[in-house]
Amino acid sequence: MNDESTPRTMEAPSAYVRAVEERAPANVAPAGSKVGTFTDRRAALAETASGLLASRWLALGLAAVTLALPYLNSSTYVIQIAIDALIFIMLAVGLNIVVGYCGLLDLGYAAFFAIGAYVSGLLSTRYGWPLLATIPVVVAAAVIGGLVIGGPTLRLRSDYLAIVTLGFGEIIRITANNLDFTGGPNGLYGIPDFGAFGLRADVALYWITAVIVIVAVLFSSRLGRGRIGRAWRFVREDEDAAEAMGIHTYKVKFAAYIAGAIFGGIAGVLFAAHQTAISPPSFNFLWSALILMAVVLGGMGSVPGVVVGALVISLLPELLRGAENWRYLVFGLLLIVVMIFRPQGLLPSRTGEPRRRGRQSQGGRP
Amino acid sequence: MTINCRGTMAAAAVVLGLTLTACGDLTQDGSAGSDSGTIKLGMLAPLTGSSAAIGPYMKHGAQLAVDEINAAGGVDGRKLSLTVEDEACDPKTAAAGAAKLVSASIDISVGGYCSSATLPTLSIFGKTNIPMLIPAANSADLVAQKRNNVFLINGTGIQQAEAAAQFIKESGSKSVALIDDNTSYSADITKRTDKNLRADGVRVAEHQAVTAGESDYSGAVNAVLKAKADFVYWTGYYQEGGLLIKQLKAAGYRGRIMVADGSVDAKLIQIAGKHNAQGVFATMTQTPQTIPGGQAWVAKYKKKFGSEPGPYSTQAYDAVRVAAEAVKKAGTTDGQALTAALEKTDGFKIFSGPLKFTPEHTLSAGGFDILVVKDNGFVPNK
Amino acid sequence: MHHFIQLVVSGLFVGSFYALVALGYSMVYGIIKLLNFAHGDIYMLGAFAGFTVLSVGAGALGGGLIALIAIMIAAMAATGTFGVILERVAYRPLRSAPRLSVLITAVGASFALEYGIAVAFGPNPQVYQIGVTGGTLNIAGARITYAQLAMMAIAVLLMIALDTLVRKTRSGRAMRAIAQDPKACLLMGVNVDRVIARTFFIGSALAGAAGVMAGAYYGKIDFLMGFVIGLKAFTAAVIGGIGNLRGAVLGAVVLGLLESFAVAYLGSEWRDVFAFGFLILFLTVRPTGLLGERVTERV
Amino acid sequence: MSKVLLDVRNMSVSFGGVRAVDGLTFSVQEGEVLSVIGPNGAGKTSAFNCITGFYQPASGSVTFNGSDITGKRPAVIAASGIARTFQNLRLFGDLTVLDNVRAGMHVRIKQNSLDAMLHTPRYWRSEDAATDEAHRWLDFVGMHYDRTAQIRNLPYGEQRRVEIARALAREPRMLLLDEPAAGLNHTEKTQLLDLMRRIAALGTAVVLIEHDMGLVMEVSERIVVLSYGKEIADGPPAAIRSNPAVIEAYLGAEDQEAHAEAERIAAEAGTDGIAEAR
Repeated sequence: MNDESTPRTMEAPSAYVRAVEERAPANVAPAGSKVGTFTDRRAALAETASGLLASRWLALGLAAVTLALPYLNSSTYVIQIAIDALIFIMLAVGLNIVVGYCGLLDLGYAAFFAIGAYVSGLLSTRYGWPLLATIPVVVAAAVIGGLVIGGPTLRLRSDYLAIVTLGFGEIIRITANNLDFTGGPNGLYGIPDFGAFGLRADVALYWITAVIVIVAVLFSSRLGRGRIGRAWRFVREDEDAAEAMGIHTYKVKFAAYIAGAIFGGIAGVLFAAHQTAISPPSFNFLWSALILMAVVLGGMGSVPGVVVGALVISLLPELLRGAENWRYLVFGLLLIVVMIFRPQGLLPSRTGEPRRRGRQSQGGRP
Repeated sequence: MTINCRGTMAAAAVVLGLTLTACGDLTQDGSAGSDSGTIKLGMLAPLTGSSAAIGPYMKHGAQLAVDEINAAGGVDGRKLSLTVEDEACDPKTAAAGAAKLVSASIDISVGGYCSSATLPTLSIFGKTNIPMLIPAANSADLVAQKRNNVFLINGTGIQQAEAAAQFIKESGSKSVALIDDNTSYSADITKRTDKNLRADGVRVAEHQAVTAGESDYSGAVNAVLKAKADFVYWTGYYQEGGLLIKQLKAAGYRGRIMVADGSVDAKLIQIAGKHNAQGVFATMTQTPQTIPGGQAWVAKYKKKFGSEPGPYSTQAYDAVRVAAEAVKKAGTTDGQALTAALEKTDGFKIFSGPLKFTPEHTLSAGGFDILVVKDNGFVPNK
Repeated sequence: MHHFIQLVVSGLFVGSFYALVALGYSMVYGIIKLLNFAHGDIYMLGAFAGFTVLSVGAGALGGGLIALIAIMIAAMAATGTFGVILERVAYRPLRSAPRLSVLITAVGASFALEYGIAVAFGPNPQVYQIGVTGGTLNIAGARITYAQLAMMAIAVLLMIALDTLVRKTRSGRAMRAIAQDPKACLLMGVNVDRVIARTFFIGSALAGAAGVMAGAYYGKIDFLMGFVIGLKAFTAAVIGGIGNLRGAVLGAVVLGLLESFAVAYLGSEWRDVFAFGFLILFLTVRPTGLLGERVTERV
Repeated sequence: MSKVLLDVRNMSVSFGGVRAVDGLTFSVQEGEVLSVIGPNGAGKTSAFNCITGFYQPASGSVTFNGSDITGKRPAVIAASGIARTFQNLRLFGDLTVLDNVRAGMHVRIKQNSLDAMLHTPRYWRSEDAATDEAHRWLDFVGMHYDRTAQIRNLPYGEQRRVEIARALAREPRMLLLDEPAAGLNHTEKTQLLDLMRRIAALGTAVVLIEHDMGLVMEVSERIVVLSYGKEIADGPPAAIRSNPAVIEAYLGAEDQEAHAEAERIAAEAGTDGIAEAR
């Protein structure tokens, strides 16, 4: 990802800043005074709940449970659906960068998932590459895909993007279906995994997937809090104001789109390794819509929320095997209801300030 | 290295919505053949999704065979049991279903409907060496990996394509148009038919692929007319097949039309319109309705489930019987022994004829008939 | 040569379906800048509404064109009403919300409609028991059936009616005014809510009419039939210049013709790739569409 | 006096036939406090939008600090040292006060995506520096409320202050304030006056659009008067007060009303006057 424009240094306070410090008025606001906040109790409660979920201890605990799962239950079925769920989490946090952080509606996210799965599948089955070695190529392919589709459309108004990405998703799926090279409608099969390392193959894959996904969740959450993440939120909130602050909104949107593409592509590699056989129907619009559902339900822009949303969306059908049409009907109604009554999702992102580390504040607030 | 379950941590995992059943071995795949106790059969069938209608046909067919065998005392005194999981014609759902069956320690798989959904299950069953007798899915890709636990009970695209090419050649066609719906099953048949026809010196003037689920096929129809084809072979499903026949006739096409087994359904005639569908041919695996003496079986099925058998009822029924026969021969449910027994099977009677597997584990005898539409249904040709 | 004309005829025929759906898309977009994602599914709903009427009153209506028009009017009333309800329930509460929220709601509405119908009627396709039959006409070697001609005539009549409505009547003027400046309209005493509801009614009714026509002509309907045509109609609306009604019709005809030729020269399986690829290319080169004005985003 | 910072030459922009800005020429000196006044719809905000890149001027040139910025992207113009506020507040409503101010520092925060993902020392350094600086700017503007609160929950006057703090955090050479006193009470206006003087003392040029003549006359070193998109007067407050052309422009109000309405509708931009015309 390339951030916009060369940042000027902030290390040495400029003459400007010094001048400010000298002239700063003595009557500084009482730090943290709660005057003027009108948050009602319900919102405060929700914030506490999501605060709890966002706390690093709970995150660490969940990561530990995730890694320990094979010791708790290593049946083929549990490992199978746990890997499914992990891959879905990765997709959801990736889409969250695009939709949640940056506010761009992407309805063809499965396209990047497909690109990842097909590129790694092709290289490993046709050319005998080890799966791990395909990842850089997958990342490159996802970036190229993002450039091709984002380039023209990110300049346009936001709702064009929604439908163009949808079209793009269909283009990728249909192309994979039509070409002999990609195995046509049957797709590719016999895709290898990353290696067993003396373990049962599916357990080894589980641990590899778990590590990658945990790192991905961590990275996406940290990206959201850093400089680029703030820029994404500025663009989401008000593009004009962001521009007026010197933020090149087109490049920032591009960065979000490409970041999302990379997450999707890597998730595709994991999916190919997991399924061993991939075919076009796995990458249809329904799939893109389900990922979006996870993001919206969990809370756009909130990583803990999106993870919970992804778990619900991916595990619910397993628990309710056999109620497919009802499930989608409920999903559709839920999207409307959530948007009208709780647009921030189940676990909305916290608005609080991040904690500090490193040197303590010097001046400013007493 | 077997690790014990710990109650407290187990409780944490419930958060993930997983049911805890057993603590397996993390380093090896468990595949324990046995020579006593219940013989567990597992089946993946489409109970939801676009092909949801087929699931019950397969399930009932298999259940009928299980009940018959159990009523006759089982296999060497061992009873059969059948577990059915949904595959939804979706690869991910199918893989999860297969894993669920493996975790339920089934001995033999007798399911598999959509080819693209069955492909990812091969490695899951393969790891634990569970023999697969696939009753419906019939893409050549299923046996292309040469996994020795995979057997196809349904006639393959290869055989259907042979039967189709044979009939087209005998019909004296000068110029053939092949149309598929771009799904694996359908595209496989047209590709092979194309190859066979060319080998026989019949001219294939047009090869079209349409998108399933749409309404307007004028593009394909125009192409057929432009190519002046006198024989159209459609290998997709009845929904699109009906429309295609209707639009071909409306556009003035007067040649012959043939459809593959996916289109053999009374709804094809409804959608195409009765007058348009008359005389349309079909390639179809032998069904009880078309086999002499099959009526008794149909009556049995109807009595038990209160409905007519449908596509793949017989194949599912046969898959169970073949499985039971293999256990009987092998004397155990060990995967290797079962595979060996299946490969040696010769002359066991199933609906499509005496059973013998080719080295690729497909049926050696084709079992495809040519049917023709007469009034509101399909009847054997001639 | 006659093959060429044949392709033109097919393109025009498909284009007239696209046009009826694209009009509703464009109307709603023009007036409240909402991309009504569920619009394609209202087309599907129209087909099922007609199907229901047909199953209930099959005996009374008989067959033929008159029955078809009666069914069409019933279905148009049903889908129009549904469009109004959809706007009232799902979109109006979010009129001042961020655009993303409304788009997601529209996706949700699309899902709910599709699978609601799947639950109600079953996932398998339904067969329309009415059909328009008749002979074939020959124009310079190209065939066109009377059924096709009838369908195209109905489509053109509906479009002319709409054009007159928007250009000549009071409520049409109100629609155009709201598209210009909703705040000013509110101040001038225009009942904005009512006009928006009316827009939804008309747009949805047109889609419903197209749904019935598709059911009657093709004979088969299913719950996902609106998905692709919704995308195509949007593409057509963008090509013509979204928000511009004559543009929507022009875009639909252009798209129908392009597809017809693409199928002939690239093969049916590449049609959708071609259409969506063209959309992306078109947005790059001329995002305002053939007849569109400069797009300014209201902030 | 000193160096010319901003030089606008013959700038025009029109909407649907209405010339919102018509051959406008004026300049801003370094460190100067300049007011732009004129009747409603005289083209003040349109001129601001042209200078900051939100509108493309149809003709003319804008030079800032010696380089041509005509028709450049708003972000590029902002990065070259021009910050602005908006007539109707344009804050990032869902974000905290501090985050809003950090937006102004965005281009100066030395940190890349890798730093953010790995939480390198550089990340913490830059984040802490940004936070400290944000607090200092908020102190500077006298923002007295909870700085970790969502900005949309703050009273209007405080939001105004935060918007100015955000613009200042851009460390601009020139700050454009679009009607900063609108909606403020008397005490707040006095504080604003003080704030603008302190901003000017930092060496930042301040260009002010304002209707409150008392404030304008008090703070400005120079005043530019617009009418019908054209400059009709330019000079120190005392001269402007007695300029007959200015009095004429303000008194001949009947025509102006119509003109204002026409521009407003043509710009199609609600009350704010910024349409995304890019």
